[in-house]
Amino acid sequence: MELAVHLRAAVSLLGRFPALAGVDLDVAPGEIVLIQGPNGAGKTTLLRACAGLVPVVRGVAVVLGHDLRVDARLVRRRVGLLGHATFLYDDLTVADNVRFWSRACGASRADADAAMARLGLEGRLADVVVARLSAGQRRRASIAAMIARRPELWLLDEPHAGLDQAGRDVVDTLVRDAAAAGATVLVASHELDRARALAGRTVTIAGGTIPSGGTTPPVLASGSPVYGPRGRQNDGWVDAGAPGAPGEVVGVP
Amino acid sequence: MTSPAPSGTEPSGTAAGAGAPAHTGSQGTRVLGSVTAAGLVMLSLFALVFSPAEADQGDAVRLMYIHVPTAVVAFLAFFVTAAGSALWLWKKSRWWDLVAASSAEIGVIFTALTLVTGMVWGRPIWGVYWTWDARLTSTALLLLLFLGYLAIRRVPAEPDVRNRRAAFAGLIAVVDVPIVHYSVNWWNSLHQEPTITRLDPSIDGLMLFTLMLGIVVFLLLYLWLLVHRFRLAWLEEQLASSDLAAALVERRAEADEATISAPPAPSSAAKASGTIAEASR
Amino acid sequence: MSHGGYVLAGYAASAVAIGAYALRVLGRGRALSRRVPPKDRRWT
Amino acid sequence: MFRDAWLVAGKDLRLEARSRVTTNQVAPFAVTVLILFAFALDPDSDVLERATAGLFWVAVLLSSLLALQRAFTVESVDGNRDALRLSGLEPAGIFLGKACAVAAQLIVLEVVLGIGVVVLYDATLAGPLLLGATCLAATAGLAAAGTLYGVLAAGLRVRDTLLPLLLFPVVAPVLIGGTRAFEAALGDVPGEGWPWVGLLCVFAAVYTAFGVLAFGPILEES
Repeated sequence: MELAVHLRAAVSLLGRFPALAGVDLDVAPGEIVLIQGPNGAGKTTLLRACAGLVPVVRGVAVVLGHDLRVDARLVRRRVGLLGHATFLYDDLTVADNVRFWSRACGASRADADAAMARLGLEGRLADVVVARLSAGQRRRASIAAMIARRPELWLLDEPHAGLDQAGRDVVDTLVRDAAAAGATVLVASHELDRARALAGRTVTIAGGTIPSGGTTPPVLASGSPVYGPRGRQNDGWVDAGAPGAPGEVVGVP
Repeated sequence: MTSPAPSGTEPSGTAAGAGAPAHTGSQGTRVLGSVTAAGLVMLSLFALVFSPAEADQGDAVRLMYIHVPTAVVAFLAFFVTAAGSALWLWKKSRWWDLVAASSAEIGVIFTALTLVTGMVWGRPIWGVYWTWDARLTSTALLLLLFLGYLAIRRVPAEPDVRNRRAAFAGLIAVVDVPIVHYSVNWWNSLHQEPTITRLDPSIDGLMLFTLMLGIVVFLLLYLWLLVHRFRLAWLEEQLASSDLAAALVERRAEADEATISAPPAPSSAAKASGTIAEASR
Repeated sequence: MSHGGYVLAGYAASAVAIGAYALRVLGRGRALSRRVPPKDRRWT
Repeated sequence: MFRDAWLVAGKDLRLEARSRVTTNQVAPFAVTVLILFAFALDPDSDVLERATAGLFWVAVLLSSLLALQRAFTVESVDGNRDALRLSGLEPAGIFLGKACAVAAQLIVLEVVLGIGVVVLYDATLAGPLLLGATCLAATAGLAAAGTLYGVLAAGLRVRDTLLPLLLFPVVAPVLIGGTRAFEAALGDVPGEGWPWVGLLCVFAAVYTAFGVLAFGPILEES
């Protein structure tokens, strides 16, 4: 089956800073993958690169069957990104926002209303201007706008942040349902227990790199989970380099 | 007028090694620079000594011998910028982007000089530095348009992003030039006499020769400057991309630091740097 | 020379501006060339 | 494309209806500019009367800058620029929608300023047909060029200072054309004004076409 996400030695720049310095990642359709790593490891940039928002300047990047380096535009409309920014217009109401973003991608008004209901935003709350919402409510509105689009690839950057217990449960249910329906999900989260319960496998990113050892789905899914950063110490680390270039093993002393 | 033609006799930079001279000159630019320098000396002699004073303007006419050539070069430079922008969008070759950028910078200098020499000429002849003459006004707007272009180039961004932004800014500005010219011309003709004829058509032979010489010499000067500016821009690009290779190494080293709880191992980073620098070319 | 001051001012301004620009470009070119290996400077 | 344009324009106008930045802030600013002109130019002489057309359009230009900055500020806060890129809306549609919304706000500003010059400068609005046509053509041009530069500068940290430098030289023909056409209308010689309306239409057409073609690539870049 065609992979939903296929990255090889992908490099992305923020200005001149290589936030992604060579990422290898394969994700099959319907998988839920947890991306973990310390602050500044490149989790957010990885998700944004998969969304086609940050250009991949070197390496291979194929998402949902499209080469990101050629036609990122075709990918963008099929992904849902839940980022630090909530993608809402402050001066519009919740309903205005969710309806605008869902109609923009061709979803119906009923989709928008269903999504709002799912996040508990129906009724009085729907007609409140976003600027007056609490952070958690804002987050719910953002999630509603995203799921109304029915994305095929969910890119969730700290989806649990700012939500109450009920909200987190709703997010988890939404993610499981979406994956069961065939959507692919990448989650970056520091809520490790919750996210691990959700995810089929865990991938560790550090220094803008995911070593190629951590990408083959079956090994990690079945074997003992390699959470600890020390896990790689024994393997050595294969630097894939540019596509076609002979990989060179750089031993760790 | 002085022309700092590159002298090939100077000792080359040492760090670059292998006897390669460390500057933006080459055999071709040295010849071009020498010819330009000689041309500038000749132009100065003809413009300031040999050519006669004009009947009406007196010696102020001598300013025309640099005013007209700077104007010609300025417009040519902006035409090259527009062509470079369009070709970049078409071919996506960074070569064209660098040509557009280099040419715009030279164009801004020459446009400013066109305005300065025009004003210095206008003061004795018209009695004022500035008049809302159609040509002066549209040249001033042109200068502002391309200052905007250079400003948008200077905003730091990823190269591809910056190039696209600059290419569109250049094209938007160029599209405006005919409209500006037309509207200013029209506006002007309603209120005052059409542009004062600056040189009589029945121009003295020596004066015409001097003017033509000026245009040719300034075109050579433009070409010489463009080649050097282009090479400088090329060097800047090279440095930026080699910085990328170094930055990649540094970035990946963060993973080592996270992996190994021991203090960062410089030997590992140094060893990796060779491979990654090669791989990223 | 009539209007000699204006003529000289015009020529001097042009000479200074173009000369200064050319020197700056050449100077920066020299400085940066030292940091770029010759194989990336195809004109040498 | 037109569906998307309609959607975006509707969103922007709804946003304006709720926040009322143009009516509560930009319009008073425009009137302030008119009053400042009166302070700068001796109102007792007939300078104001003779310069009415030009002052009107300078005030329009200055306030259009504010309207444009507002139109792109709402897109740059909270990652909405990214959201637009993810939305699947056609870039040409976004361009037309935003330009239409800006144009609608500019028309309102021009009406306010029109009343302003009648009341404050004692202008007589002769030749209403020519005045209206000039306003429409000039507004279309301003909105198109402004939206184009707005998106070019949006997302840059220096956008607030960069936008005027980019925009004002480009829209110089709008100022010239609008002023001459208004002078012709106010001076009751409309025949001299119509060619300028033609020029404004050309300007608007050129920048609208350019925007429809170029907005995609400009928005796609990060």
